[in-house]
Amino acid sequence: MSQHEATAEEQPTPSYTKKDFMSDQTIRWCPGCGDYSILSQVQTVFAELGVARERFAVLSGIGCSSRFPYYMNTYGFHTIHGRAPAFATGLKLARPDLDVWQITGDGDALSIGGNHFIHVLRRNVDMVLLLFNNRIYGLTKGQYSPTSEEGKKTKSTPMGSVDHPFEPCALALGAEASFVARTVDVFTTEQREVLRAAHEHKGTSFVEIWQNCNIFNDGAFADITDKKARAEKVIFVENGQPLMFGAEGARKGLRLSRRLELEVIDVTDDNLGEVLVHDETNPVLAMLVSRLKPPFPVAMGVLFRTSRALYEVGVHHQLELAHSRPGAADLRKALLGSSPWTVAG
Amino acid sequence: MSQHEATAEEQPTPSYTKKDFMSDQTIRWCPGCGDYSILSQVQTVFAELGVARERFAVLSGIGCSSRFPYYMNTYGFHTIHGRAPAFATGLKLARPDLDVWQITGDGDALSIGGNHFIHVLRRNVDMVLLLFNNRIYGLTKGQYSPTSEEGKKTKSTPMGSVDHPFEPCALALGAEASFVARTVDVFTTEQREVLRAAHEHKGTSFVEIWQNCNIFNDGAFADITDKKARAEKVIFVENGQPLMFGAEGARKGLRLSRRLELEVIDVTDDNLGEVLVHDETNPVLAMLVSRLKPPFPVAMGVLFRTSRALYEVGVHHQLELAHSRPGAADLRKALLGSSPWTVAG
Amino acid sequence: MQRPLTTIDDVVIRFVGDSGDGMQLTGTQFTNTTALAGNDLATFPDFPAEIRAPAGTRAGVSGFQVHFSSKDIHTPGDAPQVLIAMNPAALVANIKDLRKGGLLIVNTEKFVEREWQKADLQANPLEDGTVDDFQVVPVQIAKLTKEAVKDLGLSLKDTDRCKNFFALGMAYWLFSRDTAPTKTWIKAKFKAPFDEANIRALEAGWSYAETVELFHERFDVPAAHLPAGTYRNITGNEALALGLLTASHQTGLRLFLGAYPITPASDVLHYLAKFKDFGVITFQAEDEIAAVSATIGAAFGGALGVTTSSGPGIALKGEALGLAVMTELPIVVVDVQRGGPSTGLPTKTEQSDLMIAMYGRHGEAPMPVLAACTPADCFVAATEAARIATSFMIPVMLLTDGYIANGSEPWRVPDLSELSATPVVHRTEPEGFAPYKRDPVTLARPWAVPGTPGLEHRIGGLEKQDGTGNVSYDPANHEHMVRLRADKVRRIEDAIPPLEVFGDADGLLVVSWGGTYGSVRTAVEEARAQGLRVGHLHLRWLNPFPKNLDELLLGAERVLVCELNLGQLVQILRARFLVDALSYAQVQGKPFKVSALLARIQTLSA
Amino acid sequence: MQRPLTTIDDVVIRFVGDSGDGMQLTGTQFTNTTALAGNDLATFPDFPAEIRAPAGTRAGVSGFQVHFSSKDIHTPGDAPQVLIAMNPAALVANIKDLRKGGLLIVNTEKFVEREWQKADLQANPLEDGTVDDFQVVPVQIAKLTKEAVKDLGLSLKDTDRCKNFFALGMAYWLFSRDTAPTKTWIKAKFKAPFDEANIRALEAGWSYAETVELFHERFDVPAAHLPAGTYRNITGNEALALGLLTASHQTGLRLFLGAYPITPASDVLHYLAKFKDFGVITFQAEDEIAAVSATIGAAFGGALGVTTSSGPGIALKGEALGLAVMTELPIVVVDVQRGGPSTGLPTKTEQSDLMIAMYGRHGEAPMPVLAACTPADCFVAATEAARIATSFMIPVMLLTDGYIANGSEPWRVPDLSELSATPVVHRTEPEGFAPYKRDPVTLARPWAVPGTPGLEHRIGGLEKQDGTGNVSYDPANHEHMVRLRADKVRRIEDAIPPLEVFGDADGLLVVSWGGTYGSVRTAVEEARAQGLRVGHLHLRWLNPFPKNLDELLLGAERVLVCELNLGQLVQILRARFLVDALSYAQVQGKPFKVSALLARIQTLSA
Ligand SMILES: Cc1ncc(C[n+]2csc(CCOP(=O)(O)OP(=O)(O)O)c2C)c(N)n1
Ligand SMILES: Cc1ncc(C[n+]2csc(CCOP(=O)(O)OP(=O)(O)O)c2C)c(N)n1
Ligand code: SF4
Ligand code: SF4
Ligand SMILES: [Mg+2]
Ligand SMILES: [Mg+2]
Repeated sequence: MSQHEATAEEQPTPSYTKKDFMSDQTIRWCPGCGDYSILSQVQTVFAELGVARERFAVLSGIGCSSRFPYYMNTYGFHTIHGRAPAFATGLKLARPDLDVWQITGDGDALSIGGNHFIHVLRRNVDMVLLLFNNRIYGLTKGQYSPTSEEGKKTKSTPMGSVDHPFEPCALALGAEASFVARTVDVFTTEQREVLRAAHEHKGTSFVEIWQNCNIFNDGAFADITDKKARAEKVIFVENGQPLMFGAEGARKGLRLSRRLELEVIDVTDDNLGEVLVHDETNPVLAMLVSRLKPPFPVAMGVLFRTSRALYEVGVHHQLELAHSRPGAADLRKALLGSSPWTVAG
Repeated sequence: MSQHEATAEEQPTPSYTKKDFMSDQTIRWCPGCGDYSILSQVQTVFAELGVARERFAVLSGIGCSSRFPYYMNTYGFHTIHGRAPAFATGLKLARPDLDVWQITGDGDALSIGGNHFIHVLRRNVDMVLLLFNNRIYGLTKGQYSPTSEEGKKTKSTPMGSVDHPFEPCALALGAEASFVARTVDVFTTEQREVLRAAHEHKGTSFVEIWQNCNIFNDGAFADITDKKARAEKVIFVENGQPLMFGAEGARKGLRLSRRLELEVIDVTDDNLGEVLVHDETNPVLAMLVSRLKPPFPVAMGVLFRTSRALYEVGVHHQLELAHSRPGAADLRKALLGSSPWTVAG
Repeated sequence: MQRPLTTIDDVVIRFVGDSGDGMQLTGTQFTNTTALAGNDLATFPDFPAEIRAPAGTRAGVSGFQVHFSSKDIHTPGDAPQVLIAMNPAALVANIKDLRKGGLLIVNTEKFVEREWQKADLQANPLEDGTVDDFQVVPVQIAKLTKEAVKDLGLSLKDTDRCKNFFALGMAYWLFSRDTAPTKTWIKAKFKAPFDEANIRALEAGWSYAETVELFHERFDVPAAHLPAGTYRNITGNEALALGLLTASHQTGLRLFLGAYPITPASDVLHYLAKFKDFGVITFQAEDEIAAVSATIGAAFGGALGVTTSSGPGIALKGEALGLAVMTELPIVVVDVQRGGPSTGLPTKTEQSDLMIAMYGRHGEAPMPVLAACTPADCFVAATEAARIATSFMIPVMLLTDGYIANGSEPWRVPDLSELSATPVVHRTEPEGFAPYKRDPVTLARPWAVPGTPGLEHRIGGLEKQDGTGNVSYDPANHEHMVRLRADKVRRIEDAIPPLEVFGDADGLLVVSWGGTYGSVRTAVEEARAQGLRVGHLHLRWLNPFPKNLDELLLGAERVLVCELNLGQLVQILRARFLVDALSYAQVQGKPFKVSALLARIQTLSA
Repeated sequence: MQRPLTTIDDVVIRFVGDSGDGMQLTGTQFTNTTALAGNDLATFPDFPAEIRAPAGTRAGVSGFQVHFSSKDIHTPGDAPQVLIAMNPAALVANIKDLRKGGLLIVNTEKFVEREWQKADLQANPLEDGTVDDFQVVPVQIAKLTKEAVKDLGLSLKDTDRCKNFFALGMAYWLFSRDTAPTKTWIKAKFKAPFDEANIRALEAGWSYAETVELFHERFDVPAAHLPAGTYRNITGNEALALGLLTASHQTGLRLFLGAYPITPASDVLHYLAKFKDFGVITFQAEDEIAAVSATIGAAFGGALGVTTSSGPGIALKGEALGLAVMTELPIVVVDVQRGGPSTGLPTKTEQSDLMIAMYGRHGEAPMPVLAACTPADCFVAATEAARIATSFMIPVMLLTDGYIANGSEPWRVPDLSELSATPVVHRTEPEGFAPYKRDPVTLARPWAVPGTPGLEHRIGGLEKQDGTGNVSYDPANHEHMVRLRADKVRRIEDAIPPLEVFGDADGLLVVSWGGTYGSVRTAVEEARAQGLRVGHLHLRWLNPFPKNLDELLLGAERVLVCELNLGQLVQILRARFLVDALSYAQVQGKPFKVSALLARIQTLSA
């Protein structure tokens, strides 16, 4: 216990470059896969965080995305399908001094791993959870996933899927998440900002990253990644700022209707006051923006952030409290129990 | 396949009494357990539904609550811990003619069974899912559950739990539920109404029932079941009606603040118009009322209801479509595949 | 009136009543007092699956048996000499076990028509011949208790709740036990006026037995000759928890328990949750898969990871255990076995998980397996499991069962100085480090934990290249690794003691494993007392087997393997050693009777 | 110029290249054409775990081997006579398998420094002695293909994609195969101008081989003497899907598949998803536990429930399978085995799940287990599994493996009239109904499904009273039920055929199970051709064993059990029959080589 935790604060952190976080393993993703961009952003951001390299632990489940830890020159654990949040919880409980990141896919997190996903969020273990959502099972070669749109034709759904998909951010909000953000593989600057915010947040920081699988679901996000269309189709939310979007010259904003639904208005100087101002601490607003779909713009950025107790801190607080009581941690006493007796020799 | 489905509409349904739904098995719950009341309401409602007894299939997981099927004189299946939604999905897919009900506990549904719970909701299988929430593990003798309040002292949390609980209705809403309701074991009339509404709804009808475990978590809901306090502490939501509560003479209502939060106002004739009107099709409102906690009144009744495609209907529709195509279901052709050849004798 | 005091060696007493009658508490008090009196003892609590089955029914019967003796004993006893029955259901469910001529104390007020009916009886069992073979002592326990506490202002219900102490008082008188420890306990446990009420009921029971001529004699069971030392009474689950705590102390590692509640394993979680002052982390996970996964995660972080469960939960852990095998992380998996398959008989005991412990993982995923043999032995087995796990860097499976988990016996509490330190040091030296570079003797890989500068590396479930730990699809490496993992388990045979046979090694060798140790040992002792050439071989380690098992099995005239399953160990022994071992199998959710084992031994020796 | 046409009996050809080179497609086309030519054949596709490993690396090499013959053959062959290698990585990864003197066709343009380096090579393997022992035929495939399609306006990338058809064209010429079927297929599969481009590449390959003096001879492999009938080429996973579909037809039950994708089982889900017109329901569940649970739910509803998976998924299903055992519902569980433990070698084959199939459930939860032995045999095994499940009311475990699942062979398609109907009728008669009242012969309980008036009843995982099906904690009933469930499995021996030995039953008896059938049979045939006294005993049923297994094992001089694991079946046989069976075990993620088996047989026969 003490051997590691004690060292947490000892040395000043060396300054890193992105390269320090690149491992010697050959990358095995398909050429053109969106995962490359995310890897690059994460490596870049890790170098900036001021955390000693050995403090990072990157965990994952199974899937193309879950190969991620192999490519990071940190401690890494490629676990089993869907269970990484539980591995991460155990690790963080045992070692609160570590900087824990979990990488997962839409199948890994939301199909087989749904239960661990919602539980880590509700417990609010301090870690970052990056979900690479390509709306498909990549590694098993192209079955639909719980985020695939209805009607999707895949190997396992030749006539189209009839499953209604999850909205990952909405599910996270329902599961008590304290930090919910969304970004896109190719929005590199915005992505890095979101990653920094996620790291800064105390609690389980959930980040959904839309990721193109150019082999089995190519172009799933082409609509919004297209540079020209982006301004009309994406709204980058910012705390305290009005919810506005639109290409140059065409300012648009979101307003709350009387039926408590969002509606798009053309913003003029007169009605600017009607435009909703993003409040990242408001769960209702977060739910509303997370569920925006075309013809509305889709929301990107930090959708929700709230401060609440950390699981591992609560656990360790009890340990310390118990330890501080008089007569604590007396093994002999524990072994003897409440009513020992003595037999003379 | 056809042998059973064909008979679904054959005979007129006999008229039943509650007794027809009581099985011959001795009930094994503790005297005073809230489960008795729920059993009684369900038996009463089953007798009214106009469904032939043999069409009912009642499934459950493991827990005190999950003993329920044994006491119902219908088809019943006491499965394994947490997995009942999956059993029910398989049954309903194979036999859409059945009237499927699932009974579960807060541990069964939200701890080990969380994944199946969220998936059945998103798929929207047509069935009723009753969650007996006693905020404790009854059958294993009193550990805290995912709905236990923070700080709860139980056998497994002698210094109090540090887990932040789920709000089951909020989780269900985040998981795309199409029907979300809440009631209490001892609110017998209201409970029966909710049960009827749940049965009537097409889709997975999720009903959270607050249930007293008088052995391991006695009085968890005493605050609101207390007859005198009830009017002040409970708000019975009704579609199209203003969200109002309060003991006689003290009319109170809920209003939406500018920060998009609910606030209580004393209702006068002047400000009646400011009181929110419940709209059960509005997910934002549902989320808001489902999360109400003291000092606010807690919300009971049908919080949310929306109409969306049924999973088993979608599946069977594809089967029929495929079957109706020329040359369909030709086994010989299927066996031969696309390039057979013949060897002469 | 003074009744004669007969000294006897050995008593088995059983308290039975409704789940609501407090029989577990009564039994526990009787046990503790008896332990303080210096007897050797063994207990067997037996309770229904329901929390509270309908009062008065057979399904609701709860019992607690105590065997105490001035000799060294190994089981809670086959058949009680004394049965205290609080209602008709309890009587009929237990009477067949009472020895002919045994003492039967009944709470007469419950032997009325309404009550027999609840027990599915047509007549009063006190009157229909059921109890003819026994010395029946009818006592109006309820009425007498009521009188004892009448001026304390208790409700009827609360008054009724005191009657188990009245029964306990009678039992104390009968066996000349001191009431003081129980009184002290009552005072600490109950608030006024319930403390006073219970004490009065206890004394009333004692006095009643003393005064009224119910019993013709009184008994004294002198203290046993236990080795000197400080003792406590301990259940298997308590011993297991303390063993794990001690292992954490010995290794210097933080103890991490990942568990999901399940009968009969939950108490280990409950006990360990109390040791927060030792830095013990107990994580009540969302399910068993999360429990084992978190445990492996904690082990990756350098903790002593333990996960506890029972049958259905163990089945769920199989996939994750494969990962622990592949990543060679040291964890301890405890299976407190119960009656299966499926939900089965959740509160009953069984030994039917040996095969899943050995083979319940896909692929070639061998794990060391050991089993505890008595309640107190759970302590030793837990420290042993942790020692092997950490010194070989391997996940270890430890089997106990409902019988020893809930049963108790006196335990000589070891001095801290007796607990050898086996400190575990995580690797810190970057020079020459490779994640799968091994110790030449144990084949252990280095335990390099996150946070250590210069040892950054990545592990996972894909096949590993030996040495580097890199992912490898090379066919020859795969064969090498599969055989290496098997070899690592085999090498544990060098770290465990050889087997010893009790009695004759060359006659009928009776083999046992796990919780059946006590009954088998007693049966073999009795057989040997009858002059039969019989030996007892008890296996703690089931994978690997100790080195000398081979010669012991082949040296015996005949081998009989006794198990509470359909014959699992016997199959493994036959396969491994090609020995024509016989199987004595029983699957009834309860321990062997010594008499039944003895009969079988006699037949085979004839 | 006309080259001599040599008639030969037997060819093994292997196409190897980068994952992006279309080798699987090329192999499949060659196979189909060869099948139409009337040869017996067997194929072995072998692909990397990555979707697209970095181009040109060894990790990205994909291969497809076809063995075709005018004789009856059982395996895809140990060593190819012809290897077509599209790049250096593919060449070096495969060259060691090519027979001495074999034909090596290489795509020369890839043999440049940049490409060797990607394959971790220091020199050009065409020049450093690597290929000295072979007949090397260097072809500028890329350039020639480019010329063939140049006026079609294809991009460079698209042009490059046609080059596998050029290679295929050469192979067709070499073995005198008809190009017409592939052209038809190309037309159906590709849109313009890609159809034309591929056809041109194909023809260019053929013409190039015909025109340029690359090859000294051409080969003809005459049609095999297959029994009359209509044939198709079929993989194991296709045959399995069709077998299940046929079982649904035979029993008159709706087919329900609950599955979660996993390599190499996913294709069964993909194939069955296409049979919606037959009313087949395929449910892609959220995980394997939901998949098996939904399957049991569907069986409760009266459907033919099937769940398919591979190792990690099978491990997850254990708990639910215990419930299927307890509730005696008929489902079929298919394990398409892959390399373990943990994530292991997911695209490679292995037979290491026999033990988990037998014992991977807590408690005494026996299940019948059978294994398919060739790709086409998956059809038979699936119908057999369904027949036993529904007639005995029991969950059945069917094992296949990655090797036969992806491999293919010609299959004589049965006439519908050959498929005996075995209709299953659910119980409807309320008179005398009890949920656990049994058929005296099979011990099957009645299948009474919801919706049937008068048969309302409840089932579950707690121990059942025999007959009534009520929950029962009675010890004697538990023992009865545990033994009854074991007995039910045993009685299946009356419903399965006795075993037959191929060859000498009294010499060295070589035992196999599952997908190793072909290699073992071939090795035994070769050994017998060499005059050795050897027999082959192949087991389809692993639980229960056919009745005559006992006498066959004891009648043999020596028993050798060959398995792709560390020796799992051999353990079971030793335990059951106390026979000193030897084990020949290999765990390399690939099938046995016939030559290695033969060597072992020779040693043992010496
Ligand atoms: C227990 C188990 N079941 C199934 C699989 C097969 N499997 C591996 S990854 C995967 C899904 C991958 O999808 P996703 O999580 O979206 O990741 P992606 O490959 O798209 O990044 C599946 C089904 C497995 N490895 N383990
Ligand atoms: C796989 C598995 N794990 C654990 C258990 C033990 N178990 C049975 S019920 C239960 C929880 C019960 O709590 P809840 O669902 O809230 O039901 P309640 O008894 O409160 O009605 C647990 C942990 C089990 N039966 N199976
Ligand atoms: S299959 Fe898709 S997700 Fe996987 S590596 Fe290739 S492009 Fe990326
Ligand atoms: S333990 Fe609680 S929930 Fe269970 S039967 Fe008793 S009162 Fe009801
Ligand atoms: Mg994905
Ligand atoms: Mg509960």
